[in-house]
Amino acid sequence: MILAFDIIILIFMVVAAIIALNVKDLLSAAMIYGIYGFLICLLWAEMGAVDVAFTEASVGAGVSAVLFIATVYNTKRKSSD
Amino acid sequence: MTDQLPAIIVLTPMFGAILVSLLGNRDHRICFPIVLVSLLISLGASFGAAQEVFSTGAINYFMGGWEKPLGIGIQLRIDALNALVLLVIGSVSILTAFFSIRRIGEKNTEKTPQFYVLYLLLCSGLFGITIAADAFNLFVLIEVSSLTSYGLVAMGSSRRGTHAAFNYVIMGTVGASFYLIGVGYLYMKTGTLNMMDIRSILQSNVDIANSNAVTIAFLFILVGIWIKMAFFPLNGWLPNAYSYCPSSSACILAPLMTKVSVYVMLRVMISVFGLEWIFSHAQWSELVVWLAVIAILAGSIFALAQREIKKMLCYLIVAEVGYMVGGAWLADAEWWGLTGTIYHIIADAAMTLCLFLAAGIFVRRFNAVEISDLEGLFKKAPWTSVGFVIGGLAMIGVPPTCGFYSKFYLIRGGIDAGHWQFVAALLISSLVNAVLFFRIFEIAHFGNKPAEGHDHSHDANADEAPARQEAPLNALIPLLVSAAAILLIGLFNGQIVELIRVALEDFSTLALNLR
Amino acid sequence: MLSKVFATIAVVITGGLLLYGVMDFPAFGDPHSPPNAGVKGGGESISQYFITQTYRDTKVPNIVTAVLADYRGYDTMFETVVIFAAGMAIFAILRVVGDNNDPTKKELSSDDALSQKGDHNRIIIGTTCRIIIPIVQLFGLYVVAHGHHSPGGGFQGGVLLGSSFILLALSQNLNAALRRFSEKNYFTLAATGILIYAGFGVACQILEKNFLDYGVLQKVLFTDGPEMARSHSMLGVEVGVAFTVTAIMFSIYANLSSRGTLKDGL
Amino acid sequence: MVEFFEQHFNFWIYVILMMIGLWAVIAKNNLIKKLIGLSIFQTAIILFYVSLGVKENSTIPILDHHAPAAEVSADPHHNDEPSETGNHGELHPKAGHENDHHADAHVGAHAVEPDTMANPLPHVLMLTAIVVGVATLGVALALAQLIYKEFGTLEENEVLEIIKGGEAND
Repeated sequence: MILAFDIIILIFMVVAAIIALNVKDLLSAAMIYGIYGFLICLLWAEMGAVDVAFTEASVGAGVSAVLFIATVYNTKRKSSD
Repeated sequence: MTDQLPAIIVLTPMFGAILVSLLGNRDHRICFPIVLVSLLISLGASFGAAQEVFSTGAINYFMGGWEKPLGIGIQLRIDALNALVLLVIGSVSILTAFFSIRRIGEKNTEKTPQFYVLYLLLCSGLFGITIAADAFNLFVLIEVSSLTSYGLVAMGSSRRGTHAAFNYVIMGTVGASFYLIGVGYLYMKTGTLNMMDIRSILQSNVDIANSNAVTIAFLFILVGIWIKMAFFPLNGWLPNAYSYCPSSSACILAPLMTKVSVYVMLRVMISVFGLEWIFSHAQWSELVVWLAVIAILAGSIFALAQREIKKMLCYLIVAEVGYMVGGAWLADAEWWGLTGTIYHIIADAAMTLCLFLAAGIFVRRFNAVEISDLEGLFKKAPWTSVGFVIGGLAMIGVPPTCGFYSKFYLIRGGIDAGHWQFVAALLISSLVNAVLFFRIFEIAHFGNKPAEGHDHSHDANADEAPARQEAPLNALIPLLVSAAAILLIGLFNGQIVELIRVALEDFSTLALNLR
Repeated sequence: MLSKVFATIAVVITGGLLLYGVMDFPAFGDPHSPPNAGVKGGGESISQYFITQTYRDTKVPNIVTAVLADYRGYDTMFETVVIFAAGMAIFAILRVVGDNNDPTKKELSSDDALSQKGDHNRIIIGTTCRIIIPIVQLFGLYVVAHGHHSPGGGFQGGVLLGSSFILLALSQNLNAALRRFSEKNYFTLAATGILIYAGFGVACQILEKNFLDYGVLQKVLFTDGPEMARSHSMLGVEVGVAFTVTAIMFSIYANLSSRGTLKDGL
Repeated sequence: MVEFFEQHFNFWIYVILMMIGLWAVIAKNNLIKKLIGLSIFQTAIILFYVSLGVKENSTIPILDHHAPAAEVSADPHHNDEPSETGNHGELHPKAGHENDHHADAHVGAHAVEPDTMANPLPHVLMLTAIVVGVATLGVALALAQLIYKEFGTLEENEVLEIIKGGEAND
């Protein structure tokens, strides 16, 4: 575990979370959520939780983002907030 | 064979669900027998387990045989407290299964197998929650029952139901996550997930028991469970979710979900933290009784304001949850409040089942959604009315029914503990229930419209014609059985309370000072 | 606006309480904190038991897999059940059953730039995916089978396999994926997965041990010693998990992308 | 205070992420945004759990069962550790005891020092939680699509207005 690496990813994660929630375009929000998932997966690999990282990479960054995109595509892309 | 009972209770409904999903699509008629058989096996196993527990003591079951050191595997435990809850779950689920036959046949026929799969998995989850003795396993099973209940609630066709189900998903997930946070804090301080293990560490190690983290853990677990059981300020999801979902879903969810959540709260209070710890560390326990008082009053007042039968019943559930939370937190010297709460779990399951079955019949048979639609019900369907009246009387708390006795024990606890506001709230709530139900009885007997006198001549010469509107047998029998259960639970309250006292005595060696 | 004020208050209170609890925690990364080393006066530390004894008990080097599939196998079974229930719930909620004449035809609004139909059959995407999908599937199978020795296992492999079908549906269209993996098939596969998992458990019960006590299966699996029986059973169980997860991941995508009609898709 | 902040940096970030997620769940108007918030809330909890199991200078919880015995115990960091804490000393006899069980060639590799490996239990728990999370997300997204189909919007205030309008018409 490298502390600097840890802190940098954590700060990136907070930034990604805030952006994902504040973007008005839902497709972008879903993509940024995918980025968030990938960052958290990196963090876990770095913390020694390889299995969790693997799952998060496939579930959080992969399938979840695809499900969000599928829903956004089938509904509306613009959000009021 | 008897040592395998805990596994059989939980797993049979799950196997039933798999069978239904494999075979059900080909022929829908095969679904119901599978459901019935698997639930009957579970109920039978629960009976066997209960007998075993009351004759020889608690049954411990270690999944995968990982027994030592404690906590490496997952423990299941049936003791006197949850044996009673198991029986309640088994009986309610079988009765509701009968009720659900026709309904699914009429609408959404294509989704019948999916309904039963979710139904059985819900039962499996509830059984599992009841006998789990591992804090994280409890979370997984809460999620099993929650996810299936989201599906069951959303199966209805009304627009408002969809929105209610969405809110339910959000609230339910937040509640489960709060529980998970609490378990995490507890794990951080104790290093184990097994409930018995946590308990013994909290008892033996004063430093840990006094730490902020454990208090916070308790708070978050409690709030998480309160969200699940719709305790008053957190009840936003319940009324809409239960009143706009299909009747058969409402009949399984309303009696069981909140009661099992109350049971989980008791389990966490009694055998994870220990009552001793709670009432010496949580100075805010008085506050919880006040919250319960507010919940009871708010539930009753909201119920008065409703025009729809099911919504009114939903707000009554909110009030009943207030009873149970308040009773558990009374902390009177002889634990009558706690006894009343456990008795009320059983009694309220029967009462809620009875009333929701009746409401389901009203919707299905008479298309009666609002209270004013019930006009002339007593003549049209005398047997349905019998069930409904017994349910209503139990809700009010008229003596031979179980509703009276649970209130009696709760009030006794309130008086012992000196919480007069709780006693007053119980009495006011009874009064409100009396107003509510006698209003309905009046409408059902005399009708409420000014045109009633005009219609009366029709009724007089067509006396037997409305009699044909009696509910179908598959709905009527569960209703009458649950009504009979209300009376029986009331008549045998002495024996049941005796069992509950025995159950509490089990924990008394460590934390309770009964007598 | 009011809801935002309320939310801010609620969230600040929650966060404050959580931090108040954190103040008691041992420092981050402390190897002797209670989760890592147990508490004084308590029993043996669970985590240390897992690290030191897992290989002796199960002959599986990946401790996470061993704990997941054996020590806490009951949790994992119900986790699979959760996935299965989610698939069923989504079917119950969204699926438009019967031969409908598609009343949910999309309204192509101006901001729906995504829904340009022509995108799907582009030659580059099609060709790339045709090459990549078998590799993804092969990797998924490897992850399932090699979960004992390296990171991975039933969930990860199942999600990979499921996402290979999702990729097929994305690169061509949903029907192409459904031709290979129809609705009936994936629900059967999902149920079979749980049946395999629970079957291993019940087999142990038949041999008069507790549910999921794989050690006793050595009589059936002809392994030398209960440890290898555990190891092999874990593989079987992971395969069951992978079945269910593969099937349900694809079914969730198929239903969500086509609004429950299982036509067109994205 | 600074020390507290430094030592619990991960926990601070977990609380912040949790607050962001929960705030979005309560306050955001768009249903998809609520769900993104919910997912962030759940990952924050997972971050908390994984942080519980981290040990300094530890490796991943997979035993290197093909490695020669010397490699694991040759790590110089651990030679001076038993003197640091009393709790530690108790573990050595157990590790030695385990050696007796195994007379095979890789014996050193599994007589592993617990402090050299991350705690596997939180990882196992969180695998479960991640999967539960995606299952919930799927159900919630299906409901969101159904709401869009029936109300034509994903904004909560508009949905509530339509419901209120429908009630007034009754």
